[in-house]
Amino acid sequence: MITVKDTIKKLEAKFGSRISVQKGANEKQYFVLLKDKQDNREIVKYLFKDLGARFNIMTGIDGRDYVEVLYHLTFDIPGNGFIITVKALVEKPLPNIDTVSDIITGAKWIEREIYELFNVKFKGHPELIPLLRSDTRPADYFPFQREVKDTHISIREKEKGVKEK
Amino acid sequence: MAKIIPTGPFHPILEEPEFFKFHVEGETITKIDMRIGYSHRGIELLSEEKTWDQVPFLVERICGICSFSHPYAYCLAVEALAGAEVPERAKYIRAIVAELERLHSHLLWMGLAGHFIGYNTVFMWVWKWREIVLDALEMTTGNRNHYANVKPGGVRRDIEEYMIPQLQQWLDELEPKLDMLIKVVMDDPVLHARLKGVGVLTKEQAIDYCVLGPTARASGIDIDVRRDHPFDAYPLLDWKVVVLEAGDVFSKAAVRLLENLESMKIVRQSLKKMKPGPIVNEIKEVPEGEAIGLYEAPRGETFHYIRSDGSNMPIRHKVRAPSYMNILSNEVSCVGADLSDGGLITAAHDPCYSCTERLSAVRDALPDFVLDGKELAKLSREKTGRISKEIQQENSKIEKELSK
Amino acid sequence: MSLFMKALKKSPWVFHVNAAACNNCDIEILDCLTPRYDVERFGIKLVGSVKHADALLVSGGVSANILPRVLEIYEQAPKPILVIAIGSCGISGGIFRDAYNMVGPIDNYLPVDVYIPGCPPRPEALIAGVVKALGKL
Amino acid sequence: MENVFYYLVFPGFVFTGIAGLLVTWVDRKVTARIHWRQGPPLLQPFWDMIKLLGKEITIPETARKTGFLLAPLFGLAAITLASTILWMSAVFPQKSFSGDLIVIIYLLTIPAISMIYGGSASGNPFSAVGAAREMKLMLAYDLPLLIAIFAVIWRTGMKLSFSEIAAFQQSPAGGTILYSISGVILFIVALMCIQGKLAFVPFDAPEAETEIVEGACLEYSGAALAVIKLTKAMLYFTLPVYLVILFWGGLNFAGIGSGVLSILKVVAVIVLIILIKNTNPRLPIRKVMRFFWGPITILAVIGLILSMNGL
Repeated sequence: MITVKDTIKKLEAKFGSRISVQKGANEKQYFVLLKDKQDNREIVKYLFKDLGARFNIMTGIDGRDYVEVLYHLTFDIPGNGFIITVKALVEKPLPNIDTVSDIITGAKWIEREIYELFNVKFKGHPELIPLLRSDTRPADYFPFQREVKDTHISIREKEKGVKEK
Repeated sequence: MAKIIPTGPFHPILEEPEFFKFHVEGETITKIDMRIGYSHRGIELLSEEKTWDQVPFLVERICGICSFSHPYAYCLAVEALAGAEVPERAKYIRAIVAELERLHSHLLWMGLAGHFIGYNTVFMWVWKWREIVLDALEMTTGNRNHYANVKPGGVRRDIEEYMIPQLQQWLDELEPKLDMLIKVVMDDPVLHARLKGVGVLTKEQAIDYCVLGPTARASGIDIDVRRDHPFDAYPLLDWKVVVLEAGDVFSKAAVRLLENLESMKIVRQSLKKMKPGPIVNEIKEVPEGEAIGLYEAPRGETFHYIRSDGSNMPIRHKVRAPSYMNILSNEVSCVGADLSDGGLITAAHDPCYSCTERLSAVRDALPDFVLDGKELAKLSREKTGRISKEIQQENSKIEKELSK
Repeated sequence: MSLFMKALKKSPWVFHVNAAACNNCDIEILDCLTPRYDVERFGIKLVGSVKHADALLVSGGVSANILPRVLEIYEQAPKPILVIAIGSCGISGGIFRDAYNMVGPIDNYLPVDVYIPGCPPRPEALIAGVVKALGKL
Repeated sequence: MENVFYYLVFPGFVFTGIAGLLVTWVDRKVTARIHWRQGPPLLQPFWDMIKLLGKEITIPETARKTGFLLAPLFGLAAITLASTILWMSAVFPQKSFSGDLIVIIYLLTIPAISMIYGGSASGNPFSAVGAAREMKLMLAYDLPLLIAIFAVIWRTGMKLSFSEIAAFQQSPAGGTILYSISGVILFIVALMCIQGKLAFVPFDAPEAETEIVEGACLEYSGAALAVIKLTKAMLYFTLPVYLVILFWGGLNFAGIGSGVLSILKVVAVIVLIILIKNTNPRLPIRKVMRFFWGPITILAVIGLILSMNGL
């Protein structure tokens, strides 16, 4: 019976200083911040393959000068399942990070979506092409990026540009 | 054949824009490319301009068939972040409306699947019974779907005393029909021959593709958010999770059929256990931080991630519908099947965009020919026709031997 | 011509276009077919080709990449054709109004005869809407 | 002048049209009833026709205009002629000429040919597929149908006119074709071919409404579509009569009793067609051809051989 406590202990034992663990909203949600984004493959592989977590999804959040990439992994234990989220910070000018789609095939589509909306390049992804591909959007328009999102009005202008085309 | 560009001709099967390309050698499918995103509306950006209380209205309109699951998962996330405790009665009301919606969604899929295999009468009958569930939902929440019933901290509308006997009477009316439906599907030789062993998703593949809900439970993975990550009323009720091993289209249908009975059980128990009391305790303010909400939608686990900076609006809201993971599993379950089953397998896990509007089969030598979603439906109906003839012949042979 | 108009009122053939809707209006249109509402009683029939249609049921606030196709459909339809906007998305773009790739409700582009409110509109409302549209002829 | 009346009013256009539309109404009502639905009102097919006549006819620019518009008219003319000759032989036996059976066989294939020509003339890829399938279907059911008809001619002593065939079957010496083993086999073969000729459900690949979107008549609208639907309705009425005359002792309206009996026979054949229509799924065009050339043709040959040596 895997519980939250000993999973966290195992993580700290294996990665020690390279990660810092924070408790999330309640007992069942923990966030693991990666000091260096290169370790993302190793920790995701350890959680998914060795500890038997189920890969839930990845989330992209656009910060001022970095893009946060979150890997959500769930442990389905009847009665007290819990979620571990691994956070990797990808610096902005040219956001790129290693792909995990060869470890978890299910991650193929979400990595393509994050690439399309946040312009984060996943090195080693088999076919990194935009997933939603609405054909009227110009290639360099990333709606979820902070510069675009900050001023809501700017979205309408950019959108008008798209409509006239 | 020339390229066919249908742009939304109506089809009794719910048509949403989704595009599959099967690479075919002769009749067997070797590879599949999928393209989604035709009805991408950029919901996550919209929810960053809404306050905590307005987001459920937006999030429930992501999809018409699971319009209670998304707001429910969102509210669980907000309640986790705010540390709010939901009153007892609200928990039971949420369970009732959630399970009624599961019934309504599974019956909808049953009808469409019946049409897809060629039994039009099944389509009409099952949708006729589904109206009973919609009446129940309309009485308790005011609308047939898009119930706007759940809010962070509780429920918007109470279930009055006079409603309960009427609800129980409707459920008793529906129960024999569900049993009949299960009997029809479970021992109809044509369906067995037609659906058994088709589009198999083995347990390892299911784990690797992280499929969810009935699609996973049909391949032997025993996961169910209501039991694994207990919330609200589910730990207080007794019901069991239906798990089958075969992973083919037949067990995907069977899992849904048996789940209907479990949902009926949950609704009945909740109606009995409900005690009068408050139905909401308002959440004054949401502290800074991030939280995750999970709920078991009819098609699998919905995932909501919210991050707030203490203001009255979320600064990031990530939504992942269950079909996002299930549709990807087509890559594996379709390979090796023959073309007339292609449409059936893609529709088997009841994707939220449950349609194969346009499907083109690419033959290496011949120019690719485009099969409309309807043509696919026809192919699968013919196969049913053929199989039912073979079975009739076998039966007649057996009768001849018996009569000798 | 009044006989033709009377005939048009008696047998309106309907064609459905899903312009990036949330598939709930499509479910309600399907519900009209089922035994409880059964639109065939009024002669309303759902046809598969726009050439046979008398009324276009457009559901959903139009998204950027489906707009050209909806306009092409409208040109192909034999006149007189009615355009019926379904649901609050059809009327005003609904809750997805200012999403970044929605280009506004259908009446920016097509002359709409009847708006059927509701999210989703009830099957009875759909039938009443089609009947009211016929009255406008 | 009198013939004009016969062709245009009594057994011809008006009579068959109305009867055809009524038969389609019965068909839609019965299917609806099976689905627990109420089904359309009685005058529905008539309102559909009138409405379609008023609608605008759109011609796609990829279509060959004249062919596209004239094709349905050929079909309508052929079916009117066929039904008039058929009914004339029943109502006024002395009017029917020897060899009218051959004329009818040709006339009844023209509606299918007009659909094929119209479909391919419209230039729409869907209709091209529909037209191709209609052609394959025609090839499929023609062979067994001809064998069955030849068997009937053989049984009645090489007579080539409807009235003589009917007279032979009604006379005590002959006895109706159906009441013999070979007769039953031939009747089943002919019924399947009729189902194919009408392109109804088991064999409705060419015009499958949920398949290739209405098949060949996709691009038609307005009056042209009305003509097509009317031709289909008239076929739906004429073919059962054709079957009854050939296999079931013909129609004689001499007395009231026999008149009612023959009407009932026609209704029985229609009910049979509706039943077949509602109880099995669709077959793809390849399977349809294999089905017709395989079992149905063999059955027809067996029926022929049996009827040859007098069974």
